[in-house]
Amino acid sequence: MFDLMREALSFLPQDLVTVLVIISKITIIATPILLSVAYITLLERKVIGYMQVRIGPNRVGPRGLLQPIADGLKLIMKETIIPTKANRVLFILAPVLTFIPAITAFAVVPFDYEMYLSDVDASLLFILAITSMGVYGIIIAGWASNSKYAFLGALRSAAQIVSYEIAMGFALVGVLIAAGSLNLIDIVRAQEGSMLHWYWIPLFPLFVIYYLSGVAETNRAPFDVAEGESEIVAGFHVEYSAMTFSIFFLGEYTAMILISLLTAIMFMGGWLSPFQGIPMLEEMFAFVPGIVWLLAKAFIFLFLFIWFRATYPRYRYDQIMRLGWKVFIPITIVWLLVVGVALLVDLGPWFD
Amino acid sequence: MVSIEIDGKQIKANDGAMVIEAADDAGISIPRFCYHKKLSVAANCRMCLVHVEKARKPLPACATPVTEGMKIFTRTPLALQAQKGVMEFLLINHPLDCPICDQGGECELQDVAMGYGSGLSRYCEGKRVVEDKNLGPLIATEMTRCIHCTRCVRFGEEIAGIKELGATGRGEHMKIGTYVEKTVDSELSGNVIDLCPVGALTSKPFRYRARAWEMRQADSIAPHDCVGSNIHIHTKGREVLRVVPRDNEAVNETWISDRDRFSYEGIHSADRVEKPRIKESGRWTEVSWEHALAFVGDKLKALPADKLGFVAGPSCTSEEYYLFQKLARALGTDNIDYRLRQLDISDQAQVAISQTLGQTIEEFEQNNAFLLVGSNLRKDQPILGHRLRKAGLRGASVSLINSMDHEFRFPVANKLLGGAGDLIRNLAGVTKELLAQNASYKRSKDLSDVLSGIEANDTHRSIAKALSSANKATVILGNQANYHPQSSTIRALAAAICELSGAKLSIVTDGGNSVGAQLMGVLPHRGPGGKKLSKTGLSFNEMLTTSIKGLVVMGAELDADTLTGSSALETAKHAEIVVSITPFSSAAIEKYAHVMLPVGTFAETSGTYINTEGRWQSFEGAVQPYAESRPAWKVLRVLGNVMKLDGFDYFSTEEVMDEIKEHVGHVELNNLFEWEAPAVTGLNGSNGLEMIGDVPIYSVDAIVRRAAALQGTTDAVSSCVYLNSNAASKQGLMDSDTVSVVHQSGSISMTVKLDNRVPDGCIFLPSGASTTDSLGAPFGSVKLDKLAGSINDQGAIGAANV
Amino acid sequence: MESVTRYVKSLFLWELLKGLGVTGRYLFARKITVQYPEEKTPLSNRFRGLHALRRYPNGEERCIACKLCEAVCPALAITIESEPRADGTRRTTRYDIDLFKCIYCGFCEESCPVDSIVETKEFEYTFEKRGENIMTKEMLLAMGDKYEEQLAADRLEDAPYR
Amino acid sequence: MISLTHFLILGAVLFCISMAGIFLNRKNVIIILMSIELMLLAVNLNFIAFSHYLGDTAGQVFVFFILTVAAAEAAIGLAILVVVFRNRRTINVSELDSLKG
Amino acid sequence: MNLELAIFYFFAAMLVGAATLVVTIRNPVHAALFLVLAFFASAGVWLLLEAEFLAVTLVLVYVGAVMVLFLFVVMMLDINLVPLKEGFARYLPVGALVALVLIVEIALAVGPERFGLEMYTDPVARDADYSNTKELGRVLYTTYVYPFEIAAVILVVAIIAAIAITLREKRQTKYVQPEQQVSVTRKGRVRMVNMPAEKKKK
Repeated sequence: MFDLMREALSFLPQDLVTVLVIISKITIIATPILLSVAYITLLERKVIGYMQVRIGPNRVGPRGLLQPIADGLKLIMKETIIPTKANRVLFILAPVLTFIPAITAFAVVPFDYEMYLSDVDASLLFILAITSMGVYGIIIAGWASNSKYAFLGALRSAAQIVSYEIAMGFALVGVLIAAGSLNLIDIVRAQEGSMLHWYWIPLFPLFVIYYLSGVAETNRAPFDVAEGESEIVAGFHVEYSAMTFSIFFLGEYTAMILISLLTAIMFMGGWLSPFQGIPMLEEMFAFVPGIVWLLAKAFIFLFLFIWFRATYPRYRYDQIMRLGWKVFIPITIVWLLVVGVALLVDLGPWFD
Repeated sequence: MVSIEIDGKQIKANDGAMVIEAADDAGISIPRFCYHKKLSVAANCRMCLVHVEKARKPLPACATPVTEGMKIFTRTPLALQAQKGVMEFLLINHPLDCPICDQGGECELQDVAMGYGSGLSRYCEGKRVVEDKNLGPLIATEMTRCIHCTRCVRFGEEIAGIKELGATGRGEHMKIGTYVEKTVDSELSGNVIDLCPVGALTSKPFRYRARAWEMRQADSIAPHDCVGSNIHIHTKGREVLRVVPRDNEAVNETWISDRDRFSYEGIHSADRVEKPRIKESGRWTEVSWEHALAFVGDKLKALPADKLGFVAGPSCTSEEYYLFQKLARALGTDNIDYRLRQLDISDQAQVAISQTLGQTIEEFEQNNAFLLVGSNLRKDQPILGHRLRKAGLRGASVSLINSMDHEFRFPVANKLLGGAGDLIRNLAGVTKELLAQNASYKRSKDLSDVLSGIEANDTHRSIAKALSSANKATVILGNQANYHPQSSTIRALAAAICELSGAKLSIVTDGGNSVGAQLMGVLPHRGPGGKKLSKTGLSFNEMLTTSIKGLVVMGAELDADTLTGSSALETAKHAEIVVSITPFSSAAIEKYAHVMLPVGTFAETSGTYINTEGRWQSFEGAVQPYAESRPAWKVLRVLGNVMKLDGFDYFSTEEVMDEIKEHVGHVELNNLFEWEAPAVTGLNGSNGLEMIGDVPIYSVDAIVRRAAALQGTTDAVSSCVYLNSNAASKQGLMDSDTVSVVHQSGSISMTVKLDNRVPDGCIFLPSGASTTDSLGAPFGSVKLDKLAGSINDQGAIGAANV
Repeated sequence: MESVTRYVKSLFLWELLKGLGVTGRYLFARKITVQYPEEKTPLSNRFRGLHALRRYPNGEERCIACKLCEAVCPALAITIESEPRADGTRRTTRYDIDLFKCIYCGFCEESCPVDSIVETKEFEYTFEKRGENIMTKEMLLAMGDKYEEQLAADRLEDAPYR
Repeated sequence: MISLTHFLILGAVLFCISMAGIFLNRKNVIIILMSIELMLLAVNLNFIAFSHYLGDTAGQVFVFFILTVAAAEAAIGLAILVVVFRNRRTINVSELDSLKG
Repeated sequence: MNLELAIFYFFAAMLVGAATLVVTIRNPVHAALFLVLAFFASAGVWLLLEAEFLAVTLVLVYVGAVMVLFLFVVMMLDINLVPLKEGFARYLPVGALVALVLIVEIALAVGPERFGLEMYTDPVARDADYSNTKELGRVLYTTYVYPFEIAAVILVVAIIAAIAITLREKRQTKYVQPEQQVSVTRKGRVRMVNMPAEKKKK
């Protein structure tokens, strides 16, 4: 497809064509993400509604299907209120800073064997670095709003994100030890074989910790003290409205998608079919493109995000910090040793 | 004293006391309906049944005298069962219309039923229905609710003295009512509203206005007569809704007069002034207080002090009087007076600092002999009238020297009637008789000269005997005596009688605070506390004849609150500025005044009244002053500030009172004075008709005149010419004829009414109404001319009832 | 043994999984939401909605200005002024209910000796201007006239239990 | 083509700016700390540039160590700063004249 | 001018501009944010020098952690900014002079005559499967393993020191141990005792 495009545009300078191709690839990745963000909000409301024995939004469009569009329209049409004493530039900049890292990380996410924007050698590191940028949006938002609640929320959120980044990084170190590569594509390849070859079995504690740290990183329930409405109203985005608010929203949900995808890639075999290695079924499902498997796996994790929110009450802030520092980090360190030993003894079927 | 035991509590009770009295004293409550401490025992409701040891049946506590060692139980099953049974019987015929009953919420039947009744009635037959009676404009009836306690009947017999209400029929068919279609006219009639334990008798003006629980209660003092009855004012929001008596054994016991009870209606009359007004070229405009006070201040300051006059009515508070005279004297004038209805004040230098009852009201009741001079005590001071009646019923000898045959509801020993001249002649006769008996009297020479032409008759002798033989006697000078054109003579003679007989001299004055006015120095010749002044200013009557340029009138309407209405108006007309400090406006005020400063009535201000026995009674305002009116003392205080006069920085009436106490606190009241030998002359009057004037009970002041319900009673005398049938036939007049009344200063046409209380040769013309003010002072000879076009000439309508 | 089970349970987040199980089960439970404007739940005949003043069948207003409702009202929402009417009966000249103050406790209805002030089943109302929150006597009587049939039926139905 | 000189000049300019920054903000400890970070960055730039052009990874290893030590320095510097502020309510260098803790 | 040079100039300009603002801007929060930008720009420059691992590490460590710490401190401390900015104009000439002298000195030292294009040939192009990370890792864990360990020790010491310095003496909050909290059972809290009923004393 992109080769066709290159040929068609061959009259243009080579560099320009490269840029154009990259831009079109970005569009192809970004557009579905943004759209799915809209519908994840609907999904979330519906699922939480169902879990609370109610129906959820059902007024706009058939079964409420147009609800996200209505919400989006509303948010676009509303006035963006900038508090008088706020720092205008940073106030506007903050939501952008939350959204951009989340979407930038998709640059290195592989969707299938040959389906990715760029094949960076240290893509795992890249993702870690880029996602760590998301905290700036929150800190700046809290500071620029010039509001006590926003500031408190920002501080909570920043401390939480920085803490959980460590546990998350350690969990990824486990993956990179197991796969022997920082490249996401190589990591998926290293899990080939069957469902039993996926890393969720040998790295089970790291898998759980990575996912939970991801939940904490995205400030989702039950780790959403940053916006704990019962204490600090809405946390760092109290003062935000309309478009600026919706970009925060976009950032949060994009980060959710990213975490789900990465979990699927690193621990659940990415685009690999779950029926790989099972004689009959493997052939039966061979026609299914890898991206479908990846998205299906990611969807499960996305659903878990929502499920958690519907189930658990919010952690107290000190409990969150305790969980991160005193539970997750020690466990990951211990398991890194376990993985190292397993690697030394060539424990099959994963490390042989 | 006997010792008894009630519910296990040892109690000492007076001999002959009833069980219920002993229980009340001990604070043990026994339910009752018919029993009332001021009324006789009827024992017909049976609610107070109690269990007495060794008695086989429960006994009524109100009719069982205590005996030594008696043991009474109010809470035994027997007593409770009896009470419950009585309650059920009482409720058999009582309608369950509490929701529409005005008594609801303050009903004794409700309370007792809650406390002692059962929740269930076994009675399921039809209830009795009784027709309502029309008892006049004051009392509303709902006779179906009556439980036949007969308190109202006994009140009429025992307190009011008129058996207006009574029970007819027996048992189921017993009904309370007037025997014939009659209204209840006693001046104390309103008390049956309080007495009635149920909602059978309720207040008509208050009807359906509010519930007991909605109203706030404020303690106050009634301002309409010199007794100073203690009252509760009940208010809701900024509105006075009713007035009820406040118990004070020393003053009004548990009663108040209808005038005190229903005058509150006047407070909310349509005549109330909302904002200060100024008349500019004949048109009234409402202005701000600042503007009005500055205007008044400038005008008064610009006038020479001797051209200023300050006039107050007799019902202002002491604080107002004090500030009023302080203002006048700060402006350099002593032209200040409150005696708007007194024609003869020639003895003002000699009379006592303050004219009072000369004794307490309770002592007044204890006298054995009374001589009433020119007093319709029952109507003028109803509470004193009640005390007098109590004395009269007890056997005291009461003699009257009156101009009209006022009715007293007890046996009167001696009665002398006649016009103004006859009054003095009769008084002189009594004096002469007493003088004859007491030759050693130190001033007998002064008197015998004056009384040389007087002959004492049998009645005089009888009165003199009663006075001198009684160990406690009182000579009472009433309103008519005070208004009399030769009242100084009356005062001198009365003082002489008192000195001769050892009786006390009582001068009952009009208005609520005459005593206060005198003590505060609202007089041209005396300052606060009776302080002698170096220079005597002009009295009110003198002001009328001098050209006064600036007149300040407080709490009075010059047309109706004076006896010489027309000349007062004439004087006011020639003044450059007339300031009226008044709650109300009227056609007359609009005509004579230039500035109206709206002030609060007695319910809207705090202050102090000093009653006729010299009792200082302070009270707080019950409601906010109407609209933008202000309490008068504040107006005077700010007026003082506006004129930059010293010593007007008060924050409350208490502060004013503290200052008053400094000046007045030491004064001892004593009515007797060093009288000058009176001139008993000019007694023969004219050959023709003589005019008698008096202020009727419901015309005494501006508030009462505006109280609608009171004006609908029979006591609210309409402006007619009253004369007895004898005199009428002599003049060739019949009832309802229209005549022209020709008097000193003018003539008016009026309807004739026959009234046999008016003595021969006299006509009675009520004062205090704007219709009669053009005639001048209501004394002296008068001429009646029958006018054509009288109703009787046309023969259309028969005689109106008298 | 027990501590071992507890340790294992906490290691595998047993309680948390149980929680997920609960919500997961409810995901498939039958939903009980009522589609409000289209569907309505049945209202009790004791429902306490907007107020009304009732009349007798002959058209005479029931209210006799006894002011019991005013006295019993815990929110002081009722203001009554009364006067004798021309025919001498006790009537209100003003009967205001401030719906901002009213807490719909139904005490007024309970205290009314003549079943005059009642609460209808009307609960869908709005105010757009200041002052609309005050229900005057006319409005209350109009409400009563409008819903009289329903009100009478409700009272009749509830009568045995009063 | 980018030469080594480009990078060296860039590093030099960066170093001078941070040097000037320390002079300009001599009262504000925080900005001084930041200037030091910038200085280290300039040094690192040179290291990497030389490493690249000489084809020797040793330069990058050094950068790695510098990063590590700089992070430690920042952490301790800020910790001290916080404690100083907590005790003295100021971070003005000219006011930090007490030797007593 | 090719793309690479353009990118270099872009990042270089960004770096210099951001650095200048860091030292001149009034608000320390803004200064910290511009420092972040400077780190970003230098990471870009480092990428041009094919030091991918270090570039990403720079972002990860400095942008993701150290600067957050800076921001935290700047925001949390209730600093009165006015006195801190005093004398900025006074120091400006000195600072500029020092910077100028320094730059002249450096220019004399590292001029193109010594470090020019001619002196250094272009670095050899790497193989397609060359991994900067792998290479760096190899060197670190072999030749420089002792310095690496020492660096790690320094970091640990720094962490402990930072915590020790800022730790307040007393803990006022009454902290609940969640694991103890959740393991509470009825048995541990309630003791059932069997007692005879008390007889009322006469």
